[in-house]
Amino acid sequence: MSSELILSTLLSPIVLFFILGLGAALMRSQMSVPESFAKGLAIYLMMAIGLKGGVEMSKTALSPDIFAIAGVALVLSFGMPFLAYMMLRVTSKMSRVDAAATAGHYGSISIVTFVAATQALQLAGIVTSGYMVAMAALMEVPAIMSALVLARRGMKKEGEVAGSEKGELFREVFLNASVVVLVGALAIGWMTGEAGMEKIAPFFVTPFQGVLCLFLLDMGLNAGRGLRQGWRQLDAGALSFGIIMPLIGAALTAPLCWLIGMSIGDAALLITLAASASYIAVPAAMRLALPKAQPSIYLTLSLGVTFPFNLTLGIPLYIILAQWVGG
Amino acid sequence: MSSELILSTLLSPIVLFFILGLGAALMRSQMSVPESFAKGLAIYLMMAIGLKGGVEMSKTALSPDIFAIAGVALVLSFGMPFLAYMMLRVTSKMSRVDAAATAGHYGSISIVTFVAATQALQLAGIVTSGYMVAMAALMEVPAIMSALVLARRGMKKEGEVAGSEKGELFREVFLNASVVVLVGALAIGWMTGEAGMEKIAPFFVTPFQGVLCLFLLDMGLNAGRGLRQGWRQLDAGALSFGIIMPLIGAALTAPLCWLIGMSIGDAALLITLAASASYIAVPAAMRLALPKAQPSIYLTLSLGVTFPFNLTLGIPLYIILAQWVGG
Amino acid sequence: MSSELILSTLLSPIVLFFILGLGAALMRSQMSVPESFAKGLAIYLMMAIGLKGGVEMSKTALSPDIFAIAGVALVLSFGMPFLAYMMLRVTSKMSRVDAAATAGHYGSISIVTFVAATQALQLAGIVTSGYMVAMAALMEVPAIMSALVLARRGMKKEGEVAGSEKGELFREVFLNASVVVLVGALAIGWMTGEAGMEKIAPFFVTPFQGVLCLFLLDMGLNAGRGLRQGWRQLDAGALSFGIIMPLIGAALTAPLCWLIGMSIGDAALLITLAASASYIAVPAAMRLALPKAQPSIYLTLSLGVTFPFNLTLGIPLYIILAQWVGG
Amino acid sequence: MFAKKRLELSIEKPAFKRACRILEDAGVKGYTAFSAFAGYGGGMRWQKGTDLSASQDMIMIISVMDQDVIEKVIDALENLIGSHIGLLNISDVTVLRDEKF
Amino acid sequence: MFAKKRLELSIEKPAFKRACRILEDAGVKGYTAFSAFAGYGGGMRWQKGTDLSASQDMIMIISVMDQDVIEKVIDALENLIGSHIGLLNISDVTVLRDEKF
Amino acid sequence: MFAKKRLELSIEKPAFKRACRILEDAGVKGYTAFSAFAGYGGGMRWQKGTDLSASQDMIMIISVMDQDVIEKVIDALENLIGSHIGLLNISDVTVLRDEKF
Ligand SMILES: Nc1ncnc2c1ncn2[C@@H]1O[C@H](COP(=O)(O)O)[C@@H](O)[C@H]1O
Ligand SMILES: Nc1ncnc2c1ncn2[C@@H]1O[C@H](COP(=O)(O)O)[C@@H](O)[C@H]1O
Ligand SMILES: Nc1ncnc2c1ncn2[C@@H]1O[C@H](COP(=O)(O)O)[C@@H](O)[C@H]1O
Ligand code: NA
Ligand code: NA
Ligand code: NA
Repeated sequence: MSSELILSTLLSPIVLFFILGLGAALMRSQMSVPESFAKGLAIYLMMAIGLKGGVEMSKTALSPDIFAIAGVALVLSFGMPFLAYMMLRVTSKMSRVDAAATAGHYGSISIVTFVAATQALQLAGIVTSGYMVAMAALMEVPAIMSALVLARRGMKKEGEVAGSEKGELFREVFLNASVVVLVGALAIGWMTGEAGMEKIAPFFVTPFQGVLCLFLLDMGLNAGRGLRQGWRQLDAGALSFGIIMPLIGAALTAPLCWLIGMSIGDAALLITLAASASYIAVPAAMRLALPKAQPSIYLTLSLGVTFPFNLTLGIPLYIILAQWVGG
Repeated sequence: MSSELILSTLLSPIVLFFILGLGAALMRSQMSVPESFAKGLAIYLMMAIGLKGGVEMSKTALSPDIFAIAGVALVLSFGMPFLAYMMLRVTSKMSRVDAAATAGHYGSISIVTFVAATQALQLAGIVTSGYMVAMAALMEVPAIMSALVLARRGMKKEGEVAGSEKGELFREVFLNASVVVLVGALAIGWMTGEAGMEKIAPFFVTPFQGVLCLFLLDMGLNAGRGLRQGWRQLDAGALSFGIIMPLIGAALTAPLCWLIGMSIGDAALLITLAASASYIAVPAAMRLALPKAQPSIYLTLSLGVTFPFNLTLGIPLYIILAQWVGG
Repeated sequence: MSSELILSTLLSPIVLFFILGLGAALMRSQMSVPESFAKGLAIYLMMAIGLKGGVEMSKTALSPDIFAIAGVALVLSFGMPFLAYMMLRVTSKMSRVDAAATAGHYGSISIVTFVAATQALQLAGIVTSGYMVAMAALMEVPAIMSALVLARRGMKKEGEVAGSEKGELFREVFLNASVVVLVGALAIGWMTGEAGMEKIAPFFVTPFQGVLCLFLLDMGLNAGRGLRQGWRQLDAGALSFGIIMPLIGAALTAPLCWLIGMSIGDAALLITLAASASYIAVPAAMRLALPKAQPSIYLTLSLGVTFPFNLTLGIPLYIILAQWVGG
Repeated sequence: MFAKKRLELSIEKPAFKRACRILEDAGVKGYTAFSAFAGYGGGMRWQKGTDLSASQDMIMIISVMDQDVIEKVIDALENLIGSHIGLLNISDVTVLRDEKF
Repeated sequence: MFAKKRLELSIEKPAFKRACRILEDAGVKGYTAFSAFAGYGGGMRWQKGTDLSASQDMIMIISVMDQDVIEKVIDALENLIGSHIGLLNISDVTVLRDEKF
Repeated sequence: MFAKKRLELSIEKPAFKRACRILEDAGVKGYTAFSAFAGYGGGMRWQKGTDLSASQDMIMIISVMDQDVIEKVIDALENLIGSHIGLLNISDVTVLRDEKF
């Protein structure tokens, strides 16, 4: 059953298109999906995820469980960066600020990985809850704060960078596109419910998986290019971190899921969130807050190593793990 | 019933996404929908509207009514700028050329407002005619001419701007994207009829409302940014004009609808067209024809003030008005 | 029956939108579909075509026929440039290198013309095989090699252009976007089969024809602009080549189809492929390999003359031809 | 190496074609145009994409030419940027191939 | 014709707004910004669109100003490009309308 | 402030990578590339997006470097723009940080 799960994930069209893009980039094809088109698709995907989650939340009353899960999600996002930082400082030669910035990425999440997990679960006939989208949104930001704490710990306070303004980091972190669209669409889905959704489902629900194929083709190209350009920057310790850290995140999360009695589907999603690493929201925030950290390091790791790992092997593993701990 | 109508309009997903965008921009979020993606969606929307109108026109023979409505539409587009100009000169400190350019925007129309009204009517179960799309196309251009008359009245004729060419204004005005696509799609819809439409309906009809949500998120961002950047340019007189002028346009149009015996749905659409203001075709023409007029004034008013007003409160009001005068 | 076929092709929405774009560009309208949006749609179309072909191939075992067809396709792509080169040298004043580069375009193919032919056949109720997509992919590249042979024949070998790199031409030719996406999607469609397709059909199958309308509007704009800017570069011999060469290609292919006993639908597609000319993959390769050839010549011919001809009159002719030779 | 003048003209998009005609009519051999994505002037910021009519977008045209051509071009350009939003600057450059400019 | 200074500042996109504030605070009358699509520095190539966070994109700001303004602006910019990825160069240009710069 | 040379190379997109290799091989420390959206040359206008193969697009590469590097780079570039559509100009600029160029 588990090898079947791995195979069906690996042979799903979205993963195959990702692999196509990855391969093309590694073979140095010049092909590309135009940036603005891909960014438009990304906004579509976040709207669709948010709406779907919101509509499902509107169908059932909020249970106390949800707060327990939210608590675990927050703890994970805040806490994992500290663990990741220690690992990086021990196993690689990364500087303090690079390690802190990288650690922040692993506390936060990748929404595409989350979506891919949802699809794999659906394929396997395992149900999930709409409010897990809210957990995803909840886990985006806290890790950024932990990264700042880590980077500034024990340093003498530097002067402000010229031209910086009060509130700019706050806006970058809390009002970035993925937070605004995800939380906004969640709220709109919740407010309008099934009735409002009906009319827009032909755009946001039915073609969703197909759009995902196109988007993942682009993600494959990006991941492949990131890897080709950046892997020289990374030593063996850093590279292996990109695969070990998700596994550690998963291993930490699984018992917590069991503790608070999560369903298999929701546990799989929370484990996936913990195991995934950000490559959009956190890098942008890090450039503002920790400009001395090198983007080529943390981007290569999260987009070039961790994302492909999770998408192909990680997700089926996390589902299997969830089948052990979930009820 | 009328408060229900207002509420159902305000709580429709398209309006909620607009408000999300507006709020994000006003809170200075950096998020954006890529320009070229939004422009692609705009072309899609105009094709879809034109096709739908054309197909519906192909189903019934053209009645003499249609010419009466076209006559009213032309009179409104030509005439309203004169009224708007007088209002602006009296109530605000705008210069002659700024007032003329702004007035031109209010004689012309906003196709997105038109579409939003169509959706609201559909929600309320009120039927509309396909040829109203032709009326929208018809009202785009005449107001531009009125604006030129107003701006040049009583001025000594200036020399030509260097590099200008005969016919460039004509092309800008009559061959701009919205005229070409709207009129072209209308004609194609009319020619191919129901049969031709069938095959392309899964792209142009079913997902239409969903696309509109995404587009209005972007419109909200634009309107919010326009308002944030431009409101300082406007005095109280100008700002209130942005809300009063649509109401005057509606008040003028309603009795005309009654006079020529329009149906409720068609009257609501014509009133909406009269009340709406252009923010794409007319600004572009004004930069060519009246370069001394300040774009920050007319764009802030039409996109930042009038469009949000119409989308949220205006449309339900115009429908209620149409219920009084329509038959 | 044949005049019916011509009429139904000419009056299909995709051709009408092409004509709309063509007309707008010839009348010097400034309207445009944003480049990155159109490029995104092009990737979508190639994915959709590839997937569809792949799924259909997965349904039936590969027959020996397929290899015969592939053989003919390769011979055509390799051979036609030699014929085209001779024609150009005799009937026009083109230089040797310009003639060679242009000839290469006519040995290769236009995937949009191929798709339009598929649609016309579907409309006429004629079935086609999924593996014809593979033939399209197969015919893209060989003609490029023939063009190089032609251009370099009898010339003393020039030195390398500074900065050129081993393998760059190979990558440009074999890993360009259309080869990667078409072949990749074909393989994915083949692997995942009907079952995998089901979930993504609402994106890749149902809205396909509608997307094609939007894409062809853009193609019309491009063809019109290409023609307006470039026709002065071309003498009468060159211009007529743009219409005569496709007819010769068709006339050559038809008996070969009969020889190997192709079905009507497949013969029509192979004839169309032979008659069509590249305007994406080949120009890009020519700029690298034969930079002295003038792009304004070959692009104006293939995009401005041959593509519009094929789309409107050519395709119905090729179908009629196929009805004679196909079985 | 040959001494030439480099003209950098920023002009609002709606007047772009007018600027092109002026340059071409004056006999400029070539120019290249870029699309700005944001800017500031007259105390106001603008950003591409916010204005759906694109009428606030700025285009920058770069053209390298001979001293005598620039003299021909400059009066018409002064008229243009007197009416339209725009500004220009001129600098000295050297080029490889005299005949191309 | 008036002699001015042309500042060309390349700055990573996340710090773009900071650069704008510096210029505006120093009293620069205007600037125009362009988005680069590829580049090379520190032995590494980058290309727009590859990095989904756009945090490696570079923006080039061009601003023409008086000598005394550039002196005011330069210290803050030096601080900025000390922290952020960026570089600048200054050249001499002539302009038509003194009051616009 | 240090005196440097600013190279501005316009090159057709298909040859862009070739130009990059030339610059990198000559030891240039960095460059930034921009995508033009329209242009004119040889009596013909072009506009981005019209040509689906993007083979008529022009790219402008800006690179600031030392006098001795520019001398190394210029011959290979002359060969490149002898074969491909392209042109270049060089101007004098001053920079803040000598070591970055
Ligand atoms: N003097 C010039 N100044 C700036 N750009 C030019 C100039 N001449 C040519 N170009 C650019 O180079 C391209 C090719 O020009 P050409 O080599 O003359 O065909 C043109 O389309 C322009 O984008
Ligand atoms: N000194 C300057 N340097 C560079 N660009 C400028 C300058 N002044 C104005 N601009 C550009 O020209 C536009 C219009 O400026 P203005 O004419 O001052 O309203 C601005 O939005 C900028 O994009
Ligand atoms: N000498 C240079 N000339 C032009 N652009 C440069 C130069 N050096 C660096 N850049 C740009 O600045 C970015 C960062 O360079 P660096 O600070 O060297 O990592 C590069 O990716 C280029 O886009
Ligand atoms: Na995580
Ligand atoms: Na109006
Ligand atoms: Na062919």
